[in-house]
Amino acid sequence: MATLEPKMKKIQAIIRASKFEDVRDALHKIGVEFFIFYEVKGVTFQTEQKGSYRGLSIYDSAGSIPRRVLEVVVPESDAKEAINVIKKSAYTGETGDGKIFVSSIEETHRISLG
Amino acid sequence: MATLEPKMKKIQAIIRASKFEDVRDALHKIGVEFFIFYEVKGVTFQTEQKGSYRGLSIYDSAGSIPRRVLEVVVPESDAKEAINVIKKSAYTGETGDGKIFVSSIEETHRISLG
Amino acid sequence: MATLEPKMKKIQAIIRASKFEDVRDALHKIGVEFFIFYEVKGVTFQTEQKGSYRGLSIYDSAGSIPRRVLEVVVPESDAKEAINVIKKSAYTGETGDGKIFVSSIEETHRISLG
Amino acid sequence: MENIISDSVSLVSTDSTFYLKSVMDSITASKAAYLQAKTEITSNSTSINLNAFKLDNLWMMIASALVFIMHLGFATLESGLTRAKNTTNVLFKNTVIPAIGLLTFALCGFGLMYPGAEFTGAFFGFKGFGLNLPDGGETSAYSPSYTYWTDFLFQGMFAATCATIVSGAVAERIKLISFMLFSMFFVALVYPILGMWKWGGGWLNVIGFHDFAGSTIVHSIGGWGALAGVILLGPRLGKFEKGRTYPIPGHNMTSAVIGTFMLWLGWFGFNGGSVLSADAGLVSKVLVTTCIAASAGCIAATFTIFSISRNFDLSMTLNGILAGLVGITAGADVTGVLDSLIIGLVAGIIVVLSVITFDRLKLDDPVGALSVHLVCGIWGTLAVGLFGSKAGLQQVVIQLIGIVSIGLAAFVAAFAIFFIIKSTIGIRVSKDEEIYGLDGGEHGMEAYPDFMNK
Amino acid sequence: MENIISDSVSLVSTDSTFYLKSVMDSITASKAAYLQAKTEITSNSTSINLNAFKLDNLWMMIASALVFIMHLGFATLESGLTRAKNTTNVLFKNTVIPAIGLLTFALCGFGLMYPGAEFTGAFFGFKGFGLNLPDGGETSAYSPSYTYWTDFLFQGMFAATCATIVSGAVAERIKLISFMLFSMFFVALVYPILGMWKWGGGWLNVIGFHDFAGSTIVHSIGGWGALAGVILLGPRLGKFEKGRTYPIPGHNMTSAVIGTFMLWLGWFGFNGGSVLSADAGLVSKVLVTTCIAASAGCIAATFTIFSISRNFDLSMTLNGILAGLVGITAGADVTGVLDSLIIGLVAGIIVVLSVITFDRLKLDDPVGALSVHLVCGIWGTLAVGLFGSKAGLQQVVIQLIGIVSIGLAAFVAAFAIFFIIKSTIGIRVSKDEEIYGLDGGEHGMEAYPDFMNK
Amino acid sequence: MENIISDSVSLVSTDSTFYLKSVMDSITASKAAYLQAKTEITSNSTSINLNAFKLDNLWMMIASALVFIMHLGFATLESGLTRAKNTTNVLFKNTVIPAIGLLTFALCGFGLMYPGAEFTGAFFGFKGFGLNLPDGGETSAYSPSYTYWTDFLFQGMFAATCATIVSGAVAERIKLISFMLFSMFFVALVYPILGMWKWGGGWLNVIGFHDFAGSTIVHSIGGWGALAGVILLGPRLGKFEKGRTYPIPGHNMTSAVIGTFMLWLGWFGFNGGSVLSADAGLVSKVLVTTCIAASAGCIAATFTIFSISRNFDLSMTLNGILAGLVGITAGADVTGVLDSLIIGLVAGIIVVLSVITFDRLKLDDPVGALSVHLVCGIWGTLAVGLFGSKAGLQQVVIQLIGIVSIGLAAFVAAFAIFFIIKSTIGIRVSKDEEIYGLDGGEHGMEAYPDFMNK
Ligand SMILES: Nc1ncnc2c1ncn2[C@@H]1O[C@H](COP(=O)(O)OP(=O)(O)O)[C@@H](O)[C@H]1O
Ligand SMILES: Nc1ncnc2c1ncn2[C@@H]1O[C@H](COP(=O)(O)OP(=O)(O)O)[C@@H](O)[C@H]1O
Ligand SMILES: Nc1ncnc2c1ncn2[C@@H]1O[C@H](COP(=O)(O)OP(=O)(O)O)[C@@H](O)[C@H]1O
Repeated sequence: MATLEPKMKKIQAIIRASKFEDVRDALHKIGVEFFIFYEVKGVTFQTEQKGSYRGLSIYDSAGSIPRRVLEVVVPESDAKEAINVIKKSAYTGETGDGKIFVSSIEETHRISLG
Repeated sequence: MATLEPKMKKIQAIIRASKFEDVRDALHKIGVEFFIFYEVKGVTFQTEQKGSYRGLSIYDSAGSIPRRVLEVVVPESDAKEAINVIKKSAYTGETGDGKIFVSSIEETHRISLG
Repeated sequence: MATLEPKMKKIQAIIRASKFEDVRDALHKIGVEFFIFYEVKGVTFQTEQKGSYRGLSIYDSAGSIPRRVLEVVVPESDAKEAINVIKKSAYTGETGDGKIFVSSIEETHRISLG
Repeated sequence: MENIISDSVSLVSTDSTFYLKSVMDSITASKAAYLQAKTEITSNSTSINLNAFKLDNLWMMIASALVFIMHLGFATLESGLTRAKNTTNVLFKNTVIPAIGLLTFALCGFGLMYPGAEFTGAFFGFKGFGLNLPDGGETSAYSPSYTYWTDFLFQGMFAATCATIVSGAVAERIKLISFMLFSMFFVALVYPILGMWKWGGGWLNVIGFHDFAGSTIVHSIGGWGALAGVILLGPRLGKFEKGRTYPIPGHNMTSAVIGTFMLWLGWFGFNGGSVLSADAGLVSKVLVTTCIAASAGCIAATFTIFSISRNFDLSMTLNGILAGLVGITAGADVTGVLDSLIIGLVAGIIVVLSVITFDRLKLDDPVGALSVHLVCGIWGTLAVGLFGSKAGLQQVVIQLIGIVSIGLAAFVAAFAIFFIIKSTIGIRVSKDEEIYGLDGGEHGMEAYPDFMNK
Repeated sequence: MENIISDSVSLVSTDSTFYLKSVMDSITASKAAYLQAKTEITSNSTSINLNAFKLDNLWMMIASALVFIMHLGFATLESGLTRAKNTTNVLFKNTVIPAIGLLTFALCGFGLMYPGAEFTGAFFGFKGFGLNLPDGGETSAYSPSYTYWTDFLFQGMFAATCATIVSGAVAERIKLISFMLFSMFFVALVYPILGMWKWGGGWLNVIGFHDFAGSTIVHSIGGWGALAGVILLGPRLGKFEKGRTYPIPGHNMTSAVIGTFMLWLGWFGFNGGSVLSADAGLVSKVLVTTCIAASAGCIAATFTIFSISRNFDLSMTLNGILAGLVGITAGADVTGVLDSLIIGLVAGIIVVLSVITFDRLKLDDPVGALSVHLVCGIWGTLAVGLFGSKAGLQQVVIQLIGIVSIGLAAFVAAFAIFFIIKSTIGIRVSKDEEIYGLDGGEHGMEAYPDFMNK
Repeated sequence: MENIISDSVSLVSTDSTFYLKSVMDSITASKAAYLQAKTEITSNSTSINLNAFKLDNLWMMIASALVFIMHLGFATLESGLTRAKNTTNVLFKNTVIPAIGLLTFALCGFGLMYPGAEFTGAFFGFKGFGLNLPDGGETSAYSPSYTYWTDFLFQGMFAATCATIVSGAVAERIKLISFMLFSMFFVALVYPILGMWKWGGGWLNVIGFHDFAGSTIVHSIGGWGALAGVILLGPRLGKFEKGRTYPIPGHNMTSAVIGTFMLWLGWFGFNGGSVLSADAGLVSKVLVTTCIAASAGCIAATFTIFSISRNFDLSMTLNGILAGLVGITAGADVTGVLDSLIIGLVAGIIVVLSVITFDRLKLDDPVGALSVHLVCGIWGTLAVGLFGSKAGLQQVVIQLIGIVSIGLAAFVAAFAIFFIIKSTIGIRVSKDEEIYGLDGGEHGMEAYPDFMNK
């Protein structure tokens, strides 16, 4: 029944999979204990040809790029630091580095506490 | 460090994969440049038999249908249009077309801006 | 165009896949008709070795555990019950049972209503 | 016996009467010895012939096993080049075809294809239903190089191959039961009746048509059947849309490669076994021309598609190998190494251009079966008139007669069967079933239920 | 030599004395010629016998290779019909089994199974440990059709097959080390001791029990072992729950099809090699009955399951092929084509009903090994008494004696081994390991680490 | 003829003159009979020799087919042990290599490797370009056991194998076109020139170097080529980082197992065929030592890696099988069963330690090709001096000479070719291409487009 008291923020970061380990380690350093991640596709609308099959160009699936999404829920007070840390560790400077979205979480429950 | 000024909305649309390309193109037309998508299962509780294996009916996994989730974050002012466009392009009229959920995003950051 | 009137809450529950069917059935019992789920990895920072390949320890993917995420959007009035039901049915008491996050949904649309 | 001789010889210095008897004994003994030697020589001869027969028959049985494994090749190649949602369906078809093929070939195909010498030069003959071991059918009396059983097995494996060729071209949209019906008739009637024209001693054989292991008889017949199916079925959803042609990539290149290698391996038996004996020189030469043509087809297709799409398209490389193999099949016995190299190279180029052309013609063939089996089958048959020991204008004409007559007959027959099926029970699955995959619709199961699909 | 004769003959018109000498010379020469011819004839005979020996031995070596590849068949079939999270584990078991099998068969199995003529009619015999080339072991003195080495290799491959049958039925929940221990004892002791009853010249052989290639000796023994394991292990989590039975689909139909074709191919050697020579008539007949039964099993199973579930269930079709193969294995040499057709059809029907029945009995067999190997093994053994040249009531009784005695002994022995293992180190993995997959628990690795699982 | 003799004998009781004639007739008849018998004996002899020739040749052709299928083994093993994003690329390389290998071996390799008797003991010889059937090339005049064609095919399949070994070690980062160029030169020049030293009758053969089927000639040459490539390419991104070594798991264990079994099967032909005849005793003994060593390698590697990592690592078990096979390849003909057991066990231990050592040395070999082919190739070659009928200090020295000389020459040559390619067109793909996979970069396609990747 443990609704945690402090206000919580959900940070959803869409990053390059190749930067994942850096981000993970950076988050760990500032004390984040757990987060989840999953794979998504980002859609872009540049239809450059990315391949061919049996003489026919593959355009469509070329328009999507693989990205990894990290979701971490942190107390409001820690959000800024977490965001900064993600931004720094996921950074390459080239277009395609990704985005971070922050939203409010109203309640959090830890199932194992019953 | 770019916390974008305008209020942002996250639109999460659960749609048929077969309608994906229509939705994508419709969003593109109204100026959406990027969004992410991933695969989920929708659970239904109609246990109609959807297959069999070695003489045993497959009910359970039949109770889940594959759906694609689109997540796009847009300025509040554009949200209505985006929602309408998704609804129209994902529409078949039959049950199972999916849902759209809208929530607030408090901050967004573009990682490549550092 | 059906923006549903009652305030809606999104419940995002990160649970063990092995508890999925219990949670699903429990939700069904209290009247939840649909929800979506997808697979994610939860990152932990205990780098206990979880495997090896050709004599080299696999730490990294060992640091991630597979979890299933359920997302269900319910009217505010039903949220408490749904949360309780999930907590109970996903419970094993051991660490790793997962978390539940609740956030606000501002609008929901049913695509098939046009 | 030797003692008798030496005894008689030791007595030679005695008197003439005795000597007379001694000579007589010698001659008698000699006669007996001779008779025994003769018996031994004859028995040796028999044993030698038996060894030769067993040896040839052994090779033919092994060749049958090799041709058999081609069905695994087709199954994995065709499913590899189609989508994951249809994998169970494609595999299923290729699994039941050898069963249907062997059973119908036993029922009537064998009797139709090899009706016997009295039908020499004919268009049609029939020896009867079922398998009935003739007198001496297990000895060289039946044939110098194989038993009746081996004969059936080898030819039955060939028959099934022919139907399998169709399955790839019509994949991902044909109704399962319709396909099974088609295959049954195709392999029970069309293949053996047309095959008889050449291999059963029919009219094409008499006019000198040369088709060593079946560029026309097996591959083109299968290819014409495939063409009929492709025309009557129409393309897969999403292949030709809004005036553009979209690629539909195969779901599993590992499968496709396994399939191609199994087919190449099988071709050791397909061509090597078509010598119909274990003749050292001919079989080994055939294997060399076969492998050289396959290699040449591989390289030619690889660089042809590269020059077109700037990509090393593995699916085309695999098709190139098969193109070379199909190309050399008609003339593997009469062409030299250089000939086979050229035949393979040309086949490898043709197959790529043909795949692209069929796409232009809006004929949708998911695995390239038309290009590999039909087009390269024709090329290979023609090549017999252009290269090797049979080359010559007259042979070209004869080869063309064979290509056209078999082609016409096979296409018309296949079209008719497909058309009747289409008009009655239908041949195409519903749009929904096609979108969600035939695995769900026809089989109620997934091929890879544990993996997430895109 | 010819010169001597012709010389002597040309001198015939001279005087008698001279003539006498001339005749004597002729006879002497004749004798020498004869002796030389005799030597040549004998040397020819020897060469002929050597050729025959080499030929038979060649076939037996190839048959060994074919039986060997059945292990790949089992590996891919069994892993294809189980879940992705256990794939490494299933593959691993099927990979080490041929190794364990060959090594233990060399250590003691061969000596137990073929103890020699002095144990004719016995229940047990032992020739000794290890492989010891007997005098003349590389010649036809050892056996008219194969060398000592070939004998070991062929029989060793069979032995390993028997253990492999168990692995599928106990998959997805058995502890790896326990399974390896079981396999070792099963293949080192149980299989060869029981196998000796028939193939080692033991008591079952003496009473006239007929089991050509091992419907009982290989498949049923394996099947009984599997049954013991299934009973002692209990079902997989999630199979039988809340009074219902849930399907647990296999993760990879491509794998399963590859496996089935490899097994069918291997059966060319399994049955064909069991003729123990390259006899043209018998081997080719055996291959035909084998393939007809497989085809019939395929078709029968396909339509049996369709009539039950309205789906063309590929996994059942594959089981049907194997059912037909197992069914014909006991009598492939003594049954005709029509017999083999019926045996295969019945096997194909039985296997489907049996799978459903085992599910009803709450005996959880992920791959259908009990139905294919045990039930159809029994059917095939019985069929020898019903069809073909040995059919008759007396034979039925003898076959039943064999089925029951071998069955009892194999089941009790396997049960005992499993029971001892269960009571000591345990046989089942932890619940957690089972849920997350044995690949992680036993091997610390995934079979498909790059793919997303559902 | 018999009549003539019996006639003459029946006339014996008449007068002497007549008798004389009668004896003369008898002798004449006898002579004629003898001549005819002689003809028959000779014709029998010829037939016997022909049978023996056909039989040996048949085995060599089948062995060629078995060696051929090893290329499928390499394709699936290597792609199974690498990542899904590079699967098309790995498969592609292994598909074109047999084609490149056969064509270049036909062009010049065969002429370089078997230049003829006049180059006995030499370092280099050349018979000429292309395939030119010599007089009697299809008969036993060419060789007692195989035709010219079979000879080419068998040796050509071996040649291609050698290049394939390199492909696994350099996988996941080498530029495709660079690899194809390297392979061409390696198989066209390096392998045949060095192979000639032993198998072409060159200097190593003359000094008594023993390498039955190519532990050194095929596997080590391939391994040295791989080593040169690995050094010049550097490790894959992410393998050695921040002072640690990271595992990069192979994407498909099913593939890897299929590959290993195909290789083991192929080894029946690789070693069995290297007897160069169907000699019953020797071939079957070779097959037994081969299979025992493979089994021993399997078990040894399994428990060695288990003792290190506490996991039953399937990839190591598979490498162990291959280690045993490579290890026994040099001495399969001269070692006994126990020797082969030890050789296999040692190979299985070595291969695991070697994989770990190469990782320590920061030499990145994705599939363990260096450990299997190079290290165990050396071990096997050396083992000829330690076990079996050739064991002895002198032989050890000779074996070492062979290992070092071939090793040096192969490494230097491969290094030079790779170096020239690196300095001109480059050998490594871009960092981006490596991260996103060579399938996209080199082939513009995915191997598994329907599945979600992690
Ligand atoms: N408004 C958005 N809503 C949802 N996802 C987005 C949005 N904008 C970008 N993304 C996703 O974030 C990922 C990286 O964004 P991108 O814009 O390419 O990076 P950059 O800002 O460096 O150009 C892409 O996969 C894209 O799909
Ligand atoms: N309340 C909800 N929370 C989360 N997901 C939902 C909810 N309602 C529906 N969905 C998901 O949206 C998808 C389509 O919804 P559905 O209700 O079937 O469409 P329709 O409104 O046309 O009947 C399904 O996959 C379902 O799981
Ligand atoms: N703050 C968080 N933000 C996002 N995901 C989290 C957070 N805390 C835990 N999780 C995820 O929830 C799952 C279960 O949480 P865990 O903390 O292990 O359970 P328990 O509370 O029983 O210890 C894990 O997969 C973890 O990654």
